[in-house]
Amino acid sequence: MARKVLYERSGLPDNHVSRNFLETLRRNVRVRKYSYWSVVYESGVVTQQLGSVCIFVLCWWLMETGTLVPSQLFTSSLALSFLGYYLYDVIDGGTGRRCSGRTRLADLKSVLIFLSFTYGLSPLLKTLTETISTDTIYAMTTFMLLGHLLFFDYGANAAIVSSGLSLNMALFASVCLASRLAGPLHTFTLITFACELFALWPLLQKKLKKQSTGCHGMLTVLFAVVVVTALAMVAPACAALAIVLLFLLSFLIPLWLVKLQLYKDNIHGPWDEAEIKDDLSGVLH
Amino acid sequence: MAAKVYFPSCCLPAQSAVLLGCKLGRRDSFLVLATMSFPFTPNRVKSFLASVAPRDTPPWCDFRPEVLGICNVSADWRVLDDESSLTAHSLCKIFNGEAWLEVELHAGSTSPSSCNIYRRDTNGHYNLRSPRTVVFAHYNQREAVTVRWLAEDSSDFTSMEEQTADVTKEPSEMALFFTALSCNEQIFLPPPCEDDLEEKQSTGSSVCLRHWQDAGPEGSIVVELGKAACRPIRRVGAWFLALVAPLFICRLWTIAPLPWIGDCLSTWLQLHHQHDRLRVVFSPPVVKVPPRLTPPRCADMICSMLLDSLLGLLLISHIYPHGHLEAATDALPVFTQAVAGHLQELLQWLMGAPAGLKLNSTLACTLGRFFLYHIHLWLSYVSMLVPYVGPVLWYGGLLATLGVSLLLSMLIDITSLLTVHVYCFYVYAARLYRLQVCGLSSLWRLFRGKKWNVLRHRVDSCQYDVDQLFLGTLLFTILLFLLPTTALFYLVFTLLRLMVIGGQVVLSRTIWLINGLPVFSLVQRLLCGYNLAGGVEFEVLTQTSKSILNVSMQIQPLSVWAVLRRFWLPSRVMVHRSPNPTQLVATILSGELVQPWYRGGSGWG
Amino acid sequence: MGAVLTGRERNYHYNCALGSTRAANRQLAWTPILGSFGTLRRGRRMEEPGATRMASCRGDPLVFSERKQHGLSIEYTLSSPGVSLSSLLCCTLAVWTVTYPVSTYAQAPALLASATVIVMLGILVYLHWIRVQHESILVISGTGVQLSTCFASGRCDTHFIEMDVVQDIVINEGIHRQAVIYYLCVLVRNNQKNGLKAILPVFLAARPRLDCLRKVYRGCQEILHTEPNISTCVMDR
Amino acid sequence: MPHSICMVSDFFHPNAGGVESHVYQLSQCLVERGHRVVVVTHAYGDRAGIRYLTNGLRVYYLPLRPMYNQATAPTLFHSLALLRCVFIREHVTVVHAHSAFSSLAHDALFHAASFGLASIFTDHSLFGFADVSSVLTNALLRASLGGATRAICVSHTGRENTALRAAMPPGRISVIPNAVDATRFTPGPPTGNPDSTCHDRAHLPRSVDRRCAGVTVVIISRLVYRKGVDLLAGVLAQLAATRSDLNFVIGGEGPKRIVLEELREQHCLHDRVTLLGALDHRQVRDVLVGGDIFLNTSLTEAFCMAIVEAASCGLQVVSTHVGGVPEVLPPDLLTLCKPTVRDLCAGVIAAADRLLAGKAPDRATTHARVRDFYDWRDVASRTEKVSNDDSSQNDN
Repeated sequence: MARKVLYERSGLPDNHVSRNFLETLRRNVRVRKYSYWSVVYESGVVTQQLGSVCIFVLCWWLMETGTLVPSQLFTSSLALSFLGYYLYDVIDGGTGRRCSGRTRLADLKSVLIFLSFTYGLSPLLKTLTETISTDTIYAMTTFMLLGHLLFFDYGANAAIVSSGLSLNMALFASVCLASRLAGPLHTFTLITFACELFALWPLLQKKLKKQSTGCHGMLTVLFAVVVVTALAMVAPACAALAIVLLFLLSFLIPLWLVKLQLYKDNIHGPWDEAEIKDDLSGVLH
Repeated sequence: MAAKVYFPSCCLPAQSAVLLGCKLGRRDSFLVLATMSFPFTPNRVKSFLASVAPRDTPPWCDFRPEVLGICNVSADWRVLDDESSLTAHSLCKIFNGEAWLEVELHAGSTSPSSCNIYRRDTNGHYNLRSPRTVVFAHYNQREAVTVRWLAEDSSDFTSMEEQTADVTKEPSEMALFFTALSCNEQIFLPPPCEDDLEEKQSTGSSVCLRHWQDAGPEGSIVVELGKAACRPIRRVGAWFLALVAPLFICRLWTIAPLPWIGDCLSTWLQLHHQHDRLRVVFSPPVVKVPPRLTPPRCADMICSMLLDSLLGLLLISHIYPHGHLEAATDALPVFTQAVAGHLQELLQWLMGAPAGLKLNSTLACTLGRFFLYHIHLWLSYVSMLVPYVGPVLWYGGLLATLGVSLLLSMLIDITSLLTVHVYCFYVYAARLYRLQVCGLSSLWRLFRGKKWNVLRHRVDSCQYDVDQLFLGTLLFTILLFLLPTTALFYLVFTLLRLMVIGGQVVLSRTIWLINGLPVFSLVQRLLCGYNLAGGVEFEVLTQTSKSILNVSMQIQPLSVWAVLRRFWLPSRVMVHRSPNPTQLVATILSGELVQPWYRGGSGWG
Repeated sequence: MGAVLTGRERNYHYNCALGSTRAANRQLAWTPILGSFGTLRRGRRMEEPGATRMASCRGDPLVFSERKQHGLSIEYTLSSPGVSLSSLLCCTLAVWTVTYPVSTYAQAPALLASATVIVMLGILVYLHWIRVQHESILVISGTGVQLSTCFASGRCDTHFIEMDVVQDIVINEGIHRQAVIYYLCVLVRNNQKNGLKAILPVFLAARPRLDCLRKVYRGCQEILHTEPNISTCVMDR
Repeated sequence: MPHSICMVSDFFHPNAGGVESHVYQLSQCLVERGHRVVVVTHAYGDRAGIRYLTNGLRVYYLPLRPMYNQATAPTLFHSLALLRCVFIREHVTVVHAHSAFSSLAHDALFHAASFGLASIFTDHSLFGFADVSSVLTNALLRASLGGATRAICVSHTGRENTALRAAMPPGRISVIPNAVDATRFTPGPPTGNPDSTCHDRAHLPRSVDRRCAGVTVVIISRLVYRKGVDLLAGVLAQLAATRSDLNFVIGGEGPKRIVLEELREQHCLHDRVTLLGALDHRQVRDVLVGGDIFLNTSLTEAFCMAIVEAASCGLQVVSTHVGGVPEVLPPDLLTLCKPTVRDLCAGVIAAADRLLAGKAPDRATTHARVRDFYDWRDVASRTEKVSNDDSSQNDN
C-alpha cells in the first residue's frame, strides 16, 4: 500500500488509487448532543426578552389611551430599578462591583445624566416627529424592536451579537413611540422606563441567570404570565396569539432542534482549515 | 538610399544653366534655389553668391548657397569665356563643391531624362555616386518660400534655441528644407542697382537668374508700408506704456486686503491682462532668427485687441445714443424689488409644507425668519447703492472702448455685487448642513458601536459604556429628524448660488474666448492656407526615365483646429477646467463651499 | 483532432466569392453627387489593371492594387466597394415612411422637413468622415512613407512620415473586438529621445488578411532596406 | 505525439504567486519537450493583446475586466468568442485549466467540452465543505469538471479533497506535485542579484545579517488569516519572552500586517522582529539564506511551496501539521507541530537547540536531497503522460 508521500517515486502511475484512499475521512466529528430539557431551559432567555419588549409596548399603549398616568409609571419603574440595583449588589456580595471598579458615585452620575438629558430634551423630542405620519413611526418602531431582538446578546458568542447596537435600536424605537404621546412629561417617563427596561434590566437578568437556575425558570414563567394577562386585558385575540407563540418558542422549537441533529452530515479531513483554539486576545490586549 | 534633388517647378522647362542651391544636412539631398543661364563667368558667379550669402544662419547647419551642378538641355553648350574651352566636367573643378550634379533634359520637357551625381573623394577626383537612382522632387517655390513650417510632429522644432541646444540630433529633413529656403531669401531679391532686365542680358555684365520671383519682387505696398511704419509706432507705444506701467507695478496693490479684492474683481484682472499684452507688443523682438519661423505672436495680439475694441465701440454706439443706459439705471431698483419679492415668496413656501415634504415646522420657521430678516437688510443695502449705479455704468461704458471683454468683466463684478445676499444665504445654509452631516456620521458610527481611529485612519470597533450610548442615540435621533429641513434649505440656496455662478461662467468663458482667439493666424489660414504648412504630400508623377523618380511635393495646409490650438493666446483670465459633475455633486453633498471656478488665480482646480 | 470550424468561417469561401463578384459589377462610377468640402486633389482610380481581389478579415471583398516605380517607390491601395446610391436612397425613404405619418398625425410638417435635413446631414457626414473608400501606403526610397485615407466623398487626408523617423514597417498581431487579427503598422522613431514614439496602423478600415499584408510587407521592405553601394567608376576620362 | 496545449488561468505574470510560477515553469518545460504551448489569461491594466515570453511562449492577454481579486466575471459567454478564436488559430488539442479560484479556467473547461477538445484541470488549493462560499464553489467546480476528462492535484490530500468536491472518480485524478527551481534556491551567501539592489549585503536588515549572535527564524508568506498570522503573533510573543537569542524576519505583505506591528509595539521587539514588507520573487532567496529556521504557521496548505524553497536553501523547517504539508518533506527535514502556540514554540525551540548543538543536517546535503525530490522537467513529463491518455481516451 503506497505511503502518501510526494518526495518518493512509488513507481505506480500517478492516478493509482490505493486502498488507503480517503481513510483519514471523518464524519460528524464536532456534533453537540442536545438534551431536550436543557434546550427548553435555555430558550427562557428569548422568552424573557420578548416579554420585556411586549411590556414596553403595552406601557406605551396604556399611556397612549390615558389609562396609565405618567407619574404612576415613573414611580413604579423607579422603585423597581432601586430594588434591582440593590439586588444586583446583594447577589454576588459586591465581588462584581469590585472587579468592574464602578463606584456608586459613578452610578449616580450616569443616573443623573439619564434624567437630566431626558427631561431637558423631552419637549424637543415631543415635537420632533410631529409632521411625520404615524404609520411611518409605527413601521420604524417595529423594525427597530425586531432588530433589537435579533442583535440582543443572549449569551451565544456569534458574529451577529452586538449589545450596543441592540440597545441603540431599542432607544431609537422608544424615542419614536414617545414622540406620539400627549405631553413632554409622558415622553420623559416613557424614555426613562425604556432605559431601565433595555439598559439596566439585562445586566441584572444575566447575573440572576448565572447565580441560580431556579430563579431564571421562575422569571421566564413570570414574564410569560405577565405578558399574557396584560395582553388579555388589552386585546384578547393578541393574548391567544401570545400564548401560542410562547408555547411554540419554549417547547416545539427545542424539540425540532433535537430531532434535526440526526440529519447532520459534515465531512472532516486533513484538508480542513485548522481553528486556533488558543485564547490569543491575551497577547493582543 | 536614393539621393534627393529638390528642383523648383518654376525653373522647368529649363535651358542649360548652372544650378545654384545648397546641400541639406549630411544626407545626399540637394536643394536647388535658382538656375543661372549661360553665358557667365565663374568668378562673376562666385562674387554674386558671396553677395547673397545669408548673414544669420542657424549655427547647426550651413545654408550658404553654392553651385551644385549644371543642367544641360540636349547638349547645347554655350560658354561665355572663350579662351579656356570649359567643358561641363571641368566646371566642377572650378567651383570645387563637395558634390556635383549633372541633369540632362530634353528641350521643352518638364521632367529630366537623367541625373548623375558625382562625389568628390579625398584626393579631389569626382566619382559617380551609385546607386545612380535619384528622387527628383518638384516643389512649388512660391509656396515653399512664403510658408511658415509648423508640422505637427516637428513640435520639437518650434523654438530655434531648443534645436540648437541638441546639435547632435539632425533636425528632420523637411525642417532643413524650409529653413534653407527662408535663410536664402536674399538670392530671390533683384540686385539693387540694375533694374532693367534686357540691358542686363546684353551687357552680360550682371547675372541672369531664373527663380519664382525673377519677374521682379512680389509684394504688396501695404506690407511694405507696414514694415516701414512699425518702428515709430513701437516707440510711441513704449512711451505710452512707460506712462501707464507704474499704475500696475507700484507696491500699493500688495497691501493686505487689496490683492484679495483684486483677485475677486475680474475687471482688475482684465486690465492686468491688457497691460501684459501691450508690454509684449511694444517690446523689441528678442529672437534673432528670421521672423518667418517665429509664431506670429505680436500680430495675433494686435488683431485680437483691435477686434476687442471694435466690438466695444460697436456696443457703445448702440447703447449710448438710444438711451438704453438710462433705462437700465432706472430698471435696476424695480428689478431688485422683484427679486426680493420672489425670494420672500420662496421662503414662505419653504416655511410651509414645501412640495408636501414633512419638515420640522419649528426649525423651518426659525430659519425662514432669519433669512427674511437678511432680505430686508439687503433691500436697504441696494437702495443705498442705487444713486451710485448710474454714473458707474456711464463711465464704465466708456471703458468699453478698451474692449468689450472689459465691459463683460464689469458685468460679472456687478452681478456678484448684486447677488451678495444669495451668497450669504448659501454660506449659512452650507455651514449648518455640514455641521449636521459631520455630527450624524460620527453618531452613526457610535450607533453601530464603532469609532474612527484618527491615528490609523480606519474605523475600529470600541466598547462604549451605557450613558455614552444613551446620549449618542438621543442626539442621533434628534439630528436625524432635523436633517430633512436643513437639507432642503441648503439645497434651495445651493441651486440659487449655482445659477449665479453659471451666469458668470458664461460671461468669463466669452472673455476668455475674445482674449485668446488668434485672429491674425486664423484669417491667414483661411485666406491663403499654404502659408501655414502642416505637412507635406508627395505624389508620384508619370515616369520618363529609368534612373529618376519624378515626384511632385505639395504643401498641406495646417488644419484649422491645429492653428487654433497652436496659436491660442495665453490670457490671464485663466479658465480652470470646470469640475467634473461627480466631483461637484460630491462637494455639494458633503456641504463644502462651491468655489466659483471661472476666476483666475485661486479659483477651482 | 482540430477544432470544428463553425459559424461564419465555414461558409467563408462561399460568401466571399459571391460577395466580390457582386461588389465588382455593382461599382458605379461614383462621383460624389453632394460635392466635397475637402480638397479633391486626386481622382481615385476605380478598377486598375494591376488590381486583384482580396478579402478583409471579416470576409468583405476588397480591391487591392499595386503600383511600383522601378525600385524607387511603391504604392499599395486597398479600396472597398463604393457606397451604393440605392442604399442611401432606401435609408432616406425609410426615415420618410416613419416620420410622414407621425408628422401628419401631429400636424407638424416641420417634423418631416427636419427629419429630411437630418438624414441629408447624416449622409453627408457619413460620406465625408466615416465611410472609407481607399486606403493607401506609398513608400518612396530615401524620402519617406505616406499613408492616405480617402473617404467616399473624395476627401483624402494624408500623413507623410520622413524616412529618418520611420523605424520599420512590420506586421503585428492584435485583438480587435472579438477576434485576433494581423495588421500592418509603421513604427515611428522619436528623433529626439531614442525609443518608439508611435505605432501607426495601416489599412485600419479595410483590415485585410495576412496574405495581402504579406505582399505589402515584402514590397515595403524592398524599398525601405535597399543597401546603398558606392561604385568606383571614375568620372574623368 | 506533440500536443498543442492551451494553458488557461486568470493568474499569470505580471501577477506574482504560486499558481503563476507553476503555469510559467510547466509551460517552459513542455515547450522544451517539443509541445506547442499557449497561455491565455485576462489583460492586466494596459498589458493586453499578444505577448511573447522566452522560448516563443505565446501569451494571450484577453481584454476581459477582472471582477474580484484578479478573477474575471464568471459569465460564461463573454470569453467564448475570444477563446474559440484562440483555439482555432493555435489548433489547440488540449485545454489545461489552472486554479479553482479562476473563473476564466472554469469557462475554458466548458468551452473545451463544447468544442470536443481534451481538457485537464489542475487544482492548487484545498477547500472546506462547511461554509457558504465553499458550498457554492464546490457546486460550480462539480458543474465545470463534468466535461473535464482529467484532473491533476498537487498532493494526495488535495486529490482526496478534489475527488469529494468534484464528485470525480479518483482514477481520473493524478497526483503531480509542484517543483522548485533548485538552481535559484541554493544555500550560500546572499548574492544580491544585480537588478534588486535592496538585497546586496549592506541593505539586509541588521537582524538577518547578525548570523553569529543567535538563531534567525524566517517567515515568508502573505499576511492573511489563512496563513495563520494570528497564530504566528502568539508564537512570536511567547518565543520572544522565553528565548532571548531568537530573532525573527518576516517577509510578505497583507491586511494582517497590523497584528504583527501591534505585537511588536506592545512587547517592544523592534530590534528582534523585522518586517520586510512585500518581497519580489527574486529577493526571497536572499532572505531565506539569511536565516537558519523557516517557520510556517499556515492553517491550510495543498502543497506548501515556501517550505520546499526553504529546505532547498538548506534551512530547518518547522511547520503546522495541516493539509498536504506532511507529504512534502521527509521527517528529518521537517518538524511538524499541531497548530497551537505551545506546540509550535516547542518545535522552534527544539530546532534552535539542535542547530546550536550543531546536530542540524548540513545545508548542502539538504539542498541536494530536495533537488532530487522535485524537478520541473519531471512534473512536465508526468503532465504530458496525463495529456496523452486524456486525448487518446477522448478520441475513441
